[in-house]
Amino acid sequence: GGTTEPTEAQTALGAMEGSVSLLAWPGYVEDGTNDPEVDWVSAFEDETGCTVTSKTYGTSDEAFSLMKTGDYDVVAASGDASLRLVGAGDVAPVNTDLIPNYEGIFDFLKMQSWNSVDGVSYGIPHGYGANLLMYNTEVVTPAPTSWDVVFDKSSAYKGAVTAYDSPISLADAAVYLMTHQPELGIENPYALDETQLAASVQLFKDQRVNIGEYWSDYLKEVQAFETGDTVVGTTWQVIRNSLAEGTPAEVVLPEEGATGWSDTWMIAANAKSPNCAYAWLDYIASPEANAQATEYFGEAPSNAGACDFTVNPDHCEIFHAGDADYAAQIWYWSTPIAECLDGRTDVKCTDYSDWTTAWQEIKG
Amino acid sequence: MTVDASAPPTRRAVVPPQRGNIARRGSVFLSRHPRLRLSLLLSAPLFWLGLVYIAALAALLITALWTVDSFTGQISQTWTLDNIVAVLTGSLYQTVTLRTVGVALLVTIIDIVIALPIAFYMAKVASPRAQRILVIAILMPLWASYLVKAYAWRSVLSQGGIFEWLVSPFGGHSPGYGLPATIITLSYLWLPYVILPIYAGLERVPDSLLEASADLGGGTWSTLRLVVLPMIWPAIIAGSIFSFSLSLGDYITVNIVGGANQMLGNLVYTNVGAANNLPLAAAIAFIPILIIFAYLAAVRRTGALNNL
Amino acid sequence: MTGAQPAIRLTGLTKSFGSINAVDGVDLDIVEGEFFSMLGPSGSGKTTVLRLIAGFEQPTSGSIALRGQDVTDRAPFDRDVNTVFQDYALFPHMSVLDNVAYGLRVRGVAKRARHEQARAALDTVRLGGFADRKPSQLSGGQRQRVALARATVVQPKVLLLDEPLGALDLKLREQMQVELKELQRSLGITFIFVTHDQQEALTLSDRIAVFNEGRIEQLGTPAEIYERPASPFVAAFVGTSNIFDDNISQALLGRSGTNSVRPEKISIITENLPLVADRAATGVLAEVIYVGSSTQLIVDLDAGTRVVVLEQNDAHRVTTNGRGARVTVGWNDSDIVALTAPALTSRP
Amino acid sequence: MTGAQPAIRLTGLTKSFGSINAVDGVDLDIVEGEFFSMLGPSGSGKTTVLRLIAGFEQPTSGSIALRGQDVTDRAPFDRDVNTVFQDYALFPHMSVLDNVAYGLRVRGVAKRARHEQARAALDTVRLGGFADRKPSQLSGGQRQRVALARATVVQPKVLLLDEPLGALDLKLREQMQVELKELQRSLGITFIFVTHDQQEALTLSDRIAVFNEGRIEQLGTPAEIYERPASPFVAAFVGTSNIFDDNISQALLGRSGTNSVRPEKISIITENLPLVADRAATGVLAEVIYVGSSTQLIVDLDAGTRVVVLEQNDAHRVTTNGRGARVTVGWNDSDIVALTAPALTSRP
Amino acid sequence: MRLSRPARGLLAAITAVVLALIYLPLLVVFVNSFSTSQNLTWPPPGFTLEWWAKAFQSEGALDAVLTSLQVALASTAIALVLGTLISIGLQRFEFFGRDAISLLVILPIALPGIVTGIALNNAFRTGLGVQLSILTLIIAHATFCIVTVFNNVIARLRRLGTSLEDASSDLGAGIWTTFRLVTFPQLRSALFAGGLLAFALSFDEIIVTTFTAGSGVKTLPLWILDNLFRPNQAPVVNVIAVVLVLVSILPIYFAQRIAGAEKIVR
Ligand SMILES: Nc1ncnc2c1ncn2[C@@H]1O[C@H](COP(=O)(O)OP(=O)(O)OP(=O)(O)O)[C@@H](O)[C@H]1O
Ligand SMILES: Nc1ncnc2c1ncn2[C@@H]1O[C@H](COP(=O)(O)OP(=O)(O)OP(=O)(O)O)[C@@H](O)[C@H]1O
Ligand SMILES: [Mg+2]
Ligand SMILES: [Mg+2]
Repeated sequence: GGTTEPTEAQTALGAMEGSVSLLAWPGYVEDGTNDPEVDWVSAFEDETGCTVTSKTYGTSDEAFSLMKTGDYDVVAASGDASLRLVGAGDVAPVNTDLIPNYEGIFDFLKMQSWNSVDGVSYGIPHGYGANLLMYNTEVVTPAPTSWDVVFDKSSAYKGAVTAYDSPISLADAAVYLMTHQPELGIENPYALDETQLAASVQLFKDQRVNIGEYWSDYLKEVQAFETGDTVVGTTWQVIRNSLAEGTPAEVVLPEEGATGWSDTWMIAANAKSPNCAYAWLDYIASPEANAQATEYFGEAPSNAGACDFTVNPDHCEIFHAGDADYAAQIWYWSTPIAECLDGRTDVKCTDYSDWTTAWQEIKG
Repeated sequence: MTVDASAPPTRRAVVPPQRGNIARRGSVFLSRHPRLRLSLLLSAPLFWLGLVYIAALAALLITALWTVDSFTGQISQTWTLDNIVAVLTGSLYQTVTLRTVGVALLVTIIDIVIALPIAFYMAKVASPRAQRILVIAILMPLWASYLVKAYAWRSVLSQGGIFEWLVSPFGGHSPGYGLPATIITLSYLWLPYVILPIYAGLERVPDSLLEASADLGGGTWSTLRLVVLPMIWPAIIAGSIFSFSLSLGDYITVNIVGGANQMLGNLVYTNVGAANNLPLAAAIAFIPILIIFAYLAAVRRTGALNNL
Repeated sequence: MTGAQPAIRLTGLTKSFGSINAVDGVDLDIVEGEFFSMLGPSGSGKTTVLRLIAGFEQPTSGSIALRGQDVTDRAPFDRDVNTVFQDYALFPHMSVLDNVAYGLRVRGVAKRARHEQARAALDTVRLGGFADRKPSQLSGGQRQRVALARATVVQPKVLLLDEPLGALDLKLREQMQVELKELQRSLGITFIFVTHDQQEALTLSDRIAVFNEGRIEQLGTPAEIYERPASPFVAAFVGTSNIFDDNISQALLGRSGTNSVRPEKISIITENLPLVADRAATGVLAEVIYVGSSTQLIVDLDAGTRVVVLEQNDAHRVTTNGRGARVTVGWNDSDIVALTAPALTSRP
Repeated sequence: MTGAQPAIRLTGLTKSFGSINAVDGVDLDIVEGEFFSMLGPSGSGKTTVLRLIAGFEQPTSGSIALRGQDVTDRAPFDRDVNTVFQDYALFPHMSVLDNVAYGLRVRGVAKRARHEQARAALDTVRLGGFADRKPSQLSGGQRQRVALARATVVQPKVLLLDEPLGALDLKLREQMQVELKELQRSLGITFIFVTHDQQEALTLSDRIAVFNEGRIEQLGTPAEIYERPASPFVAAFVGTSNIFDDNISQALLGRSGTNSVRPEKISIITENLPLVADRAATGVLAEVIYVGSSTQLIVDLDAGTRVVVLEQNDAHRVTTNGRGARVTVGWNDSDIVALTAPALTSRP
Repeated sequence: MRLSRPARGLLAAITAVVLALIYLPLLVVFVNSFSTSQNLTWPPPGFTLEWWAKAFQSEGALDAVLTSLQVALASTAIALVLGTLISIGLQRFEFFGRDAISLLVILPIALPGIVTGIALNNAFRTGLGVQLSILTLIIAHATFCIVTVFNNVIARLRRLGTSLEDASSDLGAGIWTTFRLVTFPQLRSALFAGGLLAFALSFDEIIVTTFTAGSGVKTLPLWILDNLFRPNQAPVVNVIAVVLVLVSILPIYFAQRIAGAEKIVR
């Protein structure tokens, strides 16, 4: 743990400590041990002399509780964890001046609500993507353009609908409700008052009877789409790309828009190796490393220069990297907190623990 | 005994007297103080189990009486019964508890029903050689990782998977992902843990009792019902402790093949992992602890606890 | 002991375990109502014969008939014989009463009726007060009687007993022998009794079959077996025997072949008690062993062999001299038993 | 059998298990070099006394001295006695040789030396060729001898034997009795032998202690115990006895109190063999039991009691009439043993 | 028991069918390890040795196997010592509270792993304030492994009785010598069997491991969990599983050999 007092950002770099410990999504920190061809860590180690140990996590929530152990210097956090980490005082502000590669990052990713607080940067954007809608082209016809296939019209695919297994998914419903029930007045899917949340919950409860399974790891969803156990539901671009050739599935960014994530490399408030941590943040933001990591994981890179280094020359295009319009349709994951993110002051918004309880009850 | 005449009645060789080294003096001392011997034996393990385990459990239960700050994730040590009350009254917890206990019971019953004939065949019918091979065959799958096996079942039970392929000629369907799949997979995972104690229990039933029953006119079923079953009951209970408690706490299998369902383990896991609400998780953990204690208390009399 | 059909007829009964012929072509008729014993050393096949009759084993060849009916292929629960096992094989999880009532229970007798019959059976073995105990709470002799009650309550035609007294201590064994004999008389059923204790077999049986290596070596009444053993094996196995080979026989008895004389048929001839004996021999008293009711005297005869003499310590016993004394022993020709036909002296 | 100090002295030895007094105030001196037997029914405390002497149990009260040295508080491995266990307790994972050499090994005797001594010990029990076998590859009698060799190789002053022959079959037991006795003679050490077989005790022992309910009921030589039993218990337990209570004694023997006459001391008086007897009684022959070397006759006397008569089937035996015949039995006054002091007739 | 031929046949058939069912998923795993599909889909679209090649080059897998071996060996060793001590204490002595202790031993396996996991996690981190590491993991595993050793050893001790130990001390051996030369050799196969089961439990344990392993500690199940979520790794996991099953034949076979040999001796 740490204190809730904001710590000061570092102003200058010191000597490398010789090691750094990272916490990240699977596929963000690859050192060749799993596949000798996939390795961007060794280069960093050679360059800086910082030995990397890493641990992966499966959900943002796991990342949040792991950071509480104080074992990690650096974390790659999605928006639904980052603010909580800041709030809990587990991470420190990041002085972007100490990170030369910060310059190359797409502007629309900088100083956003999920990576900064009160104008203070808490990290470096890594990669981003949208939570898309995937459907089986043979079963789901005509090709959907709206989220209604998984909500109001989901009964047509009873038992073959899927959704991402996390409380943050409630934002998907909120995005849908922004269009379909404007009277609720949802401005930001992460700032829901009790009525708004109740409406989202109801949407999911109605959907629950048609759900085949929820997914939390992408292997599960890949399998389910390949076998046909699941025909429609939320997904990531990378899942679509992993499907076996010939699998009749397509993804779409529905007209209502979508939620998404933009991950941020953050530094622990009481990091044991802050200098190696800064070195890592700079390294992973470099066009080469950023390209390797985001391509391997399957998301858009954050560094504009990365598109020149991807193995697949079309990678940036496939993942809509740098497409500001596309990015504008995405509501990046943010942690819901009691103080409404949309600026309302007349009501109290529901916070993440409310969402968690609601999600458990939806699953039942 | 024709004693060797060449051996003189004065003894053959000199047997040295007992040696008086430290080990020996220790032995002498200890042999006079059985209580000390007992405390030497038990202090290390009791220290371990008491300090590591019981203290940890107690601490966990105390945690259930605290709360957590939802935004910072800090536990604040103010005493409250909120979590306990929430768990006791929340309909979510009741539903999930019922579902979990139901799954665990079904898994246990299925495993016992499957294990009985196999264990019987192994212990009482198969030749010693076949017996040995069968034990190996039962033990080997234990070494394929739990996760790998669970994913394998996911594949088997998927649409167009092997299961469907096997049963469709008979008009059957794969149950798909859901509680039935969970029950099948859990039964599969814990089956060896149930077969082994029952097999050991059957081995301890002397053949002469089975013969005595047949001799008195008991047919196969009478013998099984009246003699074999009551005698291996403790072994069955022992096996059931494995399948029941392992199922009760599982959250991974249900995630993989359970479709949209969740069990008690998921609630605990979500609350500790996702919601970072250890006090609530601890309160939920009370449920399986109570169930297991009740179960252990119920079966203690059968002597099953000596048969695990 | 009438009836055209024997209670049990074994015909060419053979049982092999791998290369071992545990039972080797046994032909045997057991008469209805008799107390029949099988006597023999360990491993001679007695238990196997019993298990074949009970149906726990299938014969390799040969057949088994109960009262004229071939039962060779029937399951144990389909045969009208019951067994008292050497280790009793009482069901440990049932009370004594339930153990005894078991045979009735599996025959579908109602609870009340079967408990009544079981209690009656327990009374006959004098265990009326032990109905509610578990077998583990009984002593060896009591267990033995429960096993008897359990086997007899279903009124079998034939009762098989495999060394039922083997695990009991001597005193108890003697007492149970009497009880067994009385039970058999009162029930009037056929007992087939396996033992390796010749004393027990002699005491209890109407007829005895002496087994050796899977075959019947001799079949007869106790007196026939004891007094007229048909082979050196029987003579040595049943009781103590002085066995004389051809040479010694010729010298001592004036007969050829192997012959034997029982120790109790030999007497020490003293001046005080000049018993009439057909033959006499002199020797040195090597050992005097006090056995309570009698004394065993071991005499090294001058003829170069050692004989055992048994003298009862009865009212008229005259104390014999101690070890080392010269003695004369005597016996009658009628007590000499020829164990083999005289060897043919084919040498010139 | 000399020496001022007894090999073993038990003083007020008591051992309780919960409320059971397994051993109840036993005082006993065992002389150096004697073959001493403890005889008694199951549960009479024989094994417990042995285990107390060996040190496996601690007495509740009383003391144990070996050659004058108090060893009550010593651990088993600190006492100069060795035990041959009823189940032999051979170490199954060691070869026969290693079993025998074990006692030397734990005393630190070098491998070569201890193997040599162990081989010598095996030779004395005629198992020289079996050194490399595992105990499981031996027969019961062979195991018994290994246990003997193992216990004797460390040259104990006293050897404790707890029913060492109990698990052997009759024929083998008789043979091992002879061997045991010879071993004891040749080693010249004290044997304390536990058995419930009175025949065995009578045959082997220099002295016998008869146990009953944790106490010594009688202590004496075999002949004393058998011929002069001190109590009805001893009379009944050691051999078969005809025991007459006060009433019958007065009528039949003209004595008061409880008295007994051994069956072999009673004879059937026929016209053919009119033996001289001090007293005679008439009765009906109820049962004739053939026991091979002798015949047991059970006679229901007109006086209202039943007596057992043992007649040796010797050369001079005259066949007695069958069951139901009227017979006269006779005995000498000198063969009557008073088991209790005559009851005081305090009634007016 | 002499069963009728049809009854034997039926039993044999049931056994065969269940064995087939037991091996069906393993067959799937085996086949998938040669499948060109990366996602364990059935039927496999094609054959490849790529995953086997990758598996044997995968340092991560090798490290994980080594870590698991380390953890399993260490916790088995601890469990062997503690389990033996408890069983001797409980079997060879009479004292008040024996039942409570035997219940205490069973508890870590009887309570669901997640309870044990969060309890220990909480105790280590907040109670004792130590960082999770391979040591905390070993402690946790040893705790629930004790019971398998305990059960095997106490059953053996019960069957063994005290007569061999009596004989040994009668022949002059002190307490330690008796244990070393007589008791321990008699316990060996029970220790082996209990240890094998403990090893297997620890080697495949994931739930407790999740909560008690330190950040740098990756046991095989954790590695597998990670790699199931990583692109292109799922089939490699299958290869590892197949290899483990095959390798496991050896210890099981030896355990059987020892047990079988002892059965004959007894
Ligand atoms: N199931 C079996 N498998 C192999 N051999 C056997 C089996 N049962 C008996 N035998 C062998 O058959 C022979 C006869 O055994 P059986 O048990 O009938 O002898 P027994 O006369 O009853 O001896 P005991 O007096 O020791 O009980 C022995 O050599 C024995 O080893
Ligand atoms: N460890 C024990 N705990 C409780 N009671 C015991 C124990 N050992 C012996 N006893 C009791 O002490 C009494 C004497 O037992 P002991 O074994 O000495 O008899 P025994 O004369 O050797 O009998 P047996 O001929 O049956 O061996 C019996 O009543 C027995 O039940
Ligand atoms: Mg037999
Ligand atoms: Mg005894």
